[in-house]
Amino acid sequence: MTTTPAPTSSWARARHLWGLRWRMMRRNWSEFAHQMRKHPLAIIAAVVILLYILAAIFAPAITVHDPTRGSLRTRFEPPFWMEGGSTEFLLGTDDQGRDILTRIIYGARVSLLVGVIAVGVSVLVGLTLGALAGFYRGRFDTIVSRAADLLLAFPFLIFAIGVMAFLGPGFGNLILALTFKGWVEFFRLVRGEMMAEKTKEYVEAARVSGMGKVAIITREILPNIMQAVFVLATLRMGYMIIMEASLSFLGLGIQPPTPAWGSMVASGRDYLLTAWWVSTFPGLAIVGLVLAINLFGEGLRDVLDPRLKIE
Amino acid sequence: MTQEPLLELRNLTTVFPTRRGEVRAVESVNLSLAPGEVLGLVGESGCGKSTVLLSIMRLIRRPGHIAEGEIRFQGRDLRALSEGEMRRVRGREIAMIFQDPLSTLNPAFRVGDQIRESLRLHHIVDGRWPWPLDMGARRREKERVIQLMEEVGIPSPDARYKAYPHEFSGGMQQRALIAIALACEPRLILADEPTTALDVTIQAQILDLMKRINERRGTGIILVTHDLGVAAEFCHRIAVMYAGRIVEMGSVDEVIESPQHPYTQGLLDCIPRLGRERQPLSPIPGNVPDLATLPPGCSFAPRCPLARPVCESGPIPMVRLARDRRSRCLRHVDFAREQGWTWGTEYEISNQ
Amino acid sequence: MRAIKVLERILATIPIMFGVAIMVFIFMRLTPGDPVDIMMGAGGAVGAGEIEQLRAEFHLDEPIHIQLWYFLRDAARGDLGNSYIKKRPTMELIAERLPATIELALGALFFALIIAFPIGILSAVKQNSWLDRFSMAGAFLGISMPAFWLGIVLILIFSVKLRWLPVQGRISYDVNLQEITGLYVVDSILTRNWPALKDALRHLILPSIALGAAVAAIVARVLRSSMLETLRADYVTLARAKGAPEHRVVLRHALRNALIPTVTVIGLQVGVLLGGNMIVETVFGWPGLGRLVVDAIFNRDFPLVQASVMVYAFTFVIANLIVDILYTYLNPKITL
Amino acid sequence: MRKSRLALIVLALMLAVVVAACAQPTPEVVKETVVVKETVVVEVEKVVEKEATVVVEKVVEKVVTPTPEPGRQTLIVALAGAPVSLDPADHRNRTTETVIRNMFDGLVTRDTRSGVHLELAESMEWLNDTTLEVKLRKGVKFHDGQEMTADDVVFTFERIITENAIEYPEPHSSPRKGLIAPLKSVEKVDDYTVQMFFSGPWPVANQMLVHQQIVPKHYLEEVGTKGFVEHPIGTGPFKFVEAQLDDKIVMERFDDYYGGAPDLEPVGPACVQRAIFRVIPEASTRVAALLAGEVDIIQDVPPELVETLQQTPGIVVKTAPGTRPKWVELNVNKPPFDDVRVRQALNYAVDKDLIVEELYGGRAVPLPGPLSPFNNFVNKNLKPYPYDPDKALAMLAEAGWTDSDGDGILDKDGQPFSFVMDTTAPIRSLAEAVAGQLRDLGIDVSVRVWEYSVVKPLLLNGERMAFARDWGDSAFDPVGHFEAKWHSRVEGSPYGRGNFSGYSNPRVDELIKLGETEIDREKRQAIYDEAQQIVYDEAPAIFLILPEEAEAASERVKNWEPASDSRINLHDVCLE
Repeated sequence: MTTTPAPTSSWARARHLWGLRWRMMRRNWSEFAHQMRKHPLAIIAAVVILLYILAAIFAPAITVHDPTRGSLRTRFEPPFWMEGGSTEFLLGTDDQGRDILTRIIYGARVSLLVGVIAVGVSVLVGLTLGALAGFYRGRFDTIVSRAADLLLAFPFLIFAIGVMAFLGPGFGNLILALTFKGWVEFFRLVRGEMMAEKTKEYVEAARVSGMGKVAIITREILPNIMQAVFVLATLRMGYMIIMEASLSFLGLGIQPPTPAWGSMVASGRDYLLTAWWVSTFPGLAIVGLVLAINLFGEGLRDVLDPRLKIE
Repeated sequence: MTQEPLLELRNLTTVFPTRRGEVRAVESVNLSLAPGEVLGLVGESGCGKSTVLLSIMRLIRRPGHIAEGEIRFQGRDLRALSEGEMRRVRGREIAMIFQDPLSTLNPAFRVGDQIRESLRLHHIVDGRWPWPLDMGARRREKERVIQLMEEVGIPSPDARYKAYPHEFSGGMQQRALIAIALACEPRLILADEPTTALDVTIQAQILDLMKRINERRGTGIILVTHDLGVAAEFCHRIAVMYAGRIVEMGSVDEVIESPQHPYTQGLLDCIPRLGRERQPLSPIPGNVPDLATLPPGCSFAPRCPLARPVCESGPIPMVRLARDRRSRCLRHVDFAREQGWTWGTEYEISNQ
Repeated sequence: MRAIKVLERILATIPIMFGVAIMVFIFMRLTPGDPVDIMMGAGGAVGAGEIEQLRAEFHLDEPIHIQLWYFLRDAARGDLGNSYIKKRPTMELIAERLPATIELALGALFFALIIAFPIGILSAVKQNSWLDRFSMAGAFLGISMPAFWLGIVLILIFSVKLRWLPVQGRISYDVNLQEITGLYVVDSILTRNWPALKDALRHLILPSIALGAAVAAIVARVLRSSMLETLRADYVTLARAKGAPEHRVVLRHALRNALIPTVTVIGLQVGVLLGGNMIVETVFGWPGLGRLVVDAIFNRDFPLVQASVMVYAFTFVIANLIVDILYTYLNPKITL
Repeated sequence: MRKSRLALIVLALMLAVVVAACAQPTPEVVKETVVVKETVVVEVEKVVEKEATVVVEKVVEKVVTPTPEPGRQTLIVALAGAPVSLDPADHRNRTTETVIRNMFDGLVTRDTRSGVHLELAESMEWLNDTTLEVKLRKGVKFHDGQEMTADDVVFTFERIITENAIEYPEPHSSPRKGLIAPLKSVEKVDDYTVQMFFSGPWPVANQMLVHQQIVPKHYLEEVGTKGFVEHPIGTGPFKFVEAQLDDKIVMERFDDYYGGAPDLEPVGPACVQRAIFRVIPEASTRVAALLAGEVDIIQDVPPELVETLQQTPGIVVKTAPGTRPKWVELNVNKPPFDDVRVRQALNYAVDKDLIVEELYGGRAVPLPGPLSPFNNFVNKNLKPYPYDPDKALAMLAEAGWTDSDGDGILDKDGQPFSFVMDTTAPIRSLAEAVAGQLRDLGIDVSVRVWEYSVVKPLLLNGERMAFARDWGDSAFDPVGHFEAKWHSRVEGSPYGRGNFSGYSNPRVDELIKLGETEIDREKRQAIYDEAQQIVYDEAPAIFLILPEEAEAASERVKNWEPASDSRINLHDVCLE
């Protein structure tokens, strides 16, 4: 990149650099697609994830039942393959006679939404702070890093539970509780990368070409870090979903009647002896999704992050 | 040859199956080493020198394996030994010295203990008592270790005994490795580029340390190196390897003074030597061929100044030009044919 | 020399703990709802005079920074206030529950390591064998499974269906055991109360698995990858060349070095163990700290939550400290 | 590596030493006592017991635990909740009372239904409308051997009615004050006679006195409340051994027990040697523990499991008419519930029979109104609100609630009809069922589960909309119940202490006051009939159902009856 003759005006230079990276990115993409083919499991996982997403979006079209309404008359219907079960309720019904499959499908909305938003916000915060801290260092860096260290002194779930306890249940609070500590990983990753990249030639080049600091960060460095961030984000997603489920399981997450996998499992606990299916299937849904996400993440990492910055 | 050779390789062949087909890293190598002899195995990196050594130790990592050939050590075929028996040979009778001392010493253990381990493994200092009652044996072992460290020239061994590898300098590390090799007073030492990682002055020290060992104990040594110079000043005989094959073999003086094989010639041209100052150094054009896709004929042909189309045609036999002087070049084959020499082994033409 | 480094490291944790304390305090005070109301809710009808008294009792009538000062001062003394609901010193309550939690955590850790080490080592030695693939798939599953669900499934299978293991609790309701350390397994051994030991172990199995599974998975993966590295290292070849038998090569030369990264990861997993125990203790009705906290949260029993969260954080910090120290002994190159 | 190995060996050695140190296993001793217990007759039995206990003590000082005693000696009861205290004066909680009443006796006690019988009192007689003279049984011993006298009784009641009489952990008044509000003072006449002075006539004195247990003056004065709750002492059939309130309470038979209420057979010391209460909040776990034979009796069998248990061999399920009527209180001071039509509509909208059938497997009855149908003063003319969704819709429409925008949710001038129904974990299922039925009607209801202690203050402050729970009337009398739920709230008094709907009706208040002091049964009935009628019509709550108290035990448990007030009296219970 630095071998290419430097155009005269600084902006020409900048545009030139852009062009270069754009080409690079396009190449990367085709290369990426090619690489990905070497990880069939990751592909399958991606498909599974897609299925979950579609199910969540088109839930009403998929199922005839209402996730929040059921008749006490159809209480504890077993899954269809057991005697007494009917194909009307494929996976049986819960203590309120609600169709479990339906609730699982709608529950996907909560889990996916929480997962995506929580991770999204975490990335946003972590990226910004990390980039600034890593680039400018100084007092700002020290302060934020200290804060991060402090947060790391709490086990994640305990922290989240604590926050939920204080804020009370609810979707927004859930996101807050999860991101409150979630951003730290991204902060540390970005900060570290930032300090590493900062010294590379192309940054020097951009600097001599008279680019502003912000421009350098956003246009020059970040694009080179994004891959790692993206991988980490995917890997964290599964974790976040499990955390949300755990909180809901403890009754600190989404409140009834809104179907959330965690609380569904919890509500089934009282009926383990009589109706095992109530808490079994929602849990299965969690495992399926998280497994898929993790598999996909692993695949991504092998392809995008060969240096294995992320462990 | 009066006495029975210490080590004898009979068309040893080691292969590594890979995605791109079978790589024959060592191709029907014939070698013999007399007791107390120092043989230099010379060639560019990647020509299979180290593989020969690992094959002798039977330490080729799966899925690589020794395809055929014999490894006769003091009369018995090592390939026939069980893993257990082989273990008793390793370190005890044949020891090995590796190229990069730092990565070869275990970073987690004290140097002294690492030397001592060889002693323990082969019950050199015999302490029949079970742990923790074997105090006596351990004390004697430790004494022996310190003695060894002195012998290889590690200063203040008592202090260094407790040190960790990363606290040693490169030279010291290599000396420690040698101490490990010497621990059980083996009959044969396989040295894989022992000096490459070291700077010149240390190189010299290490080399004559090994020389002394060789002289004092009559330990046979196979020295693998890519540096003809090193080989020249240190070895009795030299075998030049190229692409898994031995292309020339003979006593140091003969090989250095009158190299027969063009490859050897080429190697010699790369190093500055006294009396030839006026000649410019000429590197060998091209580079080592991919072992997976070797040409049918002489594998050096593509780079050979004297190459003729025929060279590519078919396998080249080894020609025994004189007693203990061999070369693998079509030119010599023709010469031998003219002389009406007879075929020795399948691959060898000679005049008895 | 090393001792000094260790000491430094220990001292370094003090500011963190301090920060933790302040953080917890701030959270507590941000919380909506008047503690006294809640206490009254628990207590029942009271005179108005009492409320004032309580405000004073909890310094609720003083400005925030004064409250912080009181809080830190008392915390330093190990006094984290009285539980609103249970009307007893929080530290007492926590002390009662801590052994149970520790026992569970240790049980889980034990399980995790018992599983992870053989698997990690074997699947590295026999890379790409069916065993390797199988156990790595298992590890993946372990990572993707929420502890609470695993726990419930285990209960369904082993307790409800097969009736092999108890559904919940630390020890059967009809076994009585002389408590000494509070760790039932230890106590029953100390008192040679074999039936109790058997019973305590039976109770410990399922929760340990539920809590340890994820840890086992992660540790196994890390151990495997680092074993793969060390097994390729030159010093392993040297060990072989020395004539060391294979088991020695693997278990001493390779493993010893593979342990270094693994231990770090295990240290990080302590967090998972601590966090997870809230869930698992709830699922298995394990009378430990985790359950205490959860109850306290629903009771808005602030002093108790506050104290417990701090205890958790401290435990976590200390655990990591221990790991760091252990690490330096494992890896001669590092001195903290 | 070697270091660690060494350490390990050392550790092992140490362990071995320790183990060796505390040798002396005890099983055979215990076996002995078993044999004896089986063969010997009562008189001798006591002696043997003493031996047994001695053995135990020896064992303890040797730091060796006795191997688990055979079940026949130990009775284990699984409670649904944890007691909050072991101080009879410092709680307002049924489970707590259940535990306490096995260690403490009151002046009077109640059988498994609603009959009141003399316990510590030999006789009780009204000298006039407001003075009750109690003659105490002689020779009743506290667990420490001291005899119970008038001083203890006086002390007990003064401790309850005096402000801030309880000093630990911080000074406060007894929460049980409200249960005996009219009591003005207590005076000792002689060692075995006390007189209680009430503010006015108090017809329910007997029923209410059941809920007050006598504590030892000398002991409390000696150790204080702290010491007392750590090791309580009473006159009850069992004496305290050890306790961790949220886990277990261990009690041992009190051999010098005077025998309990003479007209409740059997009289004499308790039958079992040891009684243990275990706290198992999760219903399914309680049942599992019973099935596994870990416990002998379990409280609160969840309705959906009663069937299963009844079919299980070796398990006995018994039920008693409940005393915990359940309803959803509606905040009458906030729209939309400030409109009586809406409140009535909701009553029509809930299908109680369906709930009884499906949720409680028929083991419940619909509430005819604010009082349990088993209450001694229930209004016989009241019938439960019938299930009539159409009528409900009509009434709602009348009140202005219609689904004008056709989104399936009723609305009134733009506002959708939606609210949060608060409840507590034990009846989440019921609350969700009700919510579900209201949703079918077009009301957007979501359920939020709270811890009672947290939500209670919010409710009393009228900050919430609706609350589903129950309120016990274990006295089978409106008093202790009616004034708590339907009397306007009077801060710091028992009146309206549980009035979560903010309901206030002067006439009802007046009637409640009248009822408390009316002695003539007929008049009293009339008073309460009117009061119930009013509350019924104004419907400050959705009156739901009254479930039976279902308890289960293993067959080995003999002479056990679940009590309506859900108290478990272990005095009579035997194991075989």
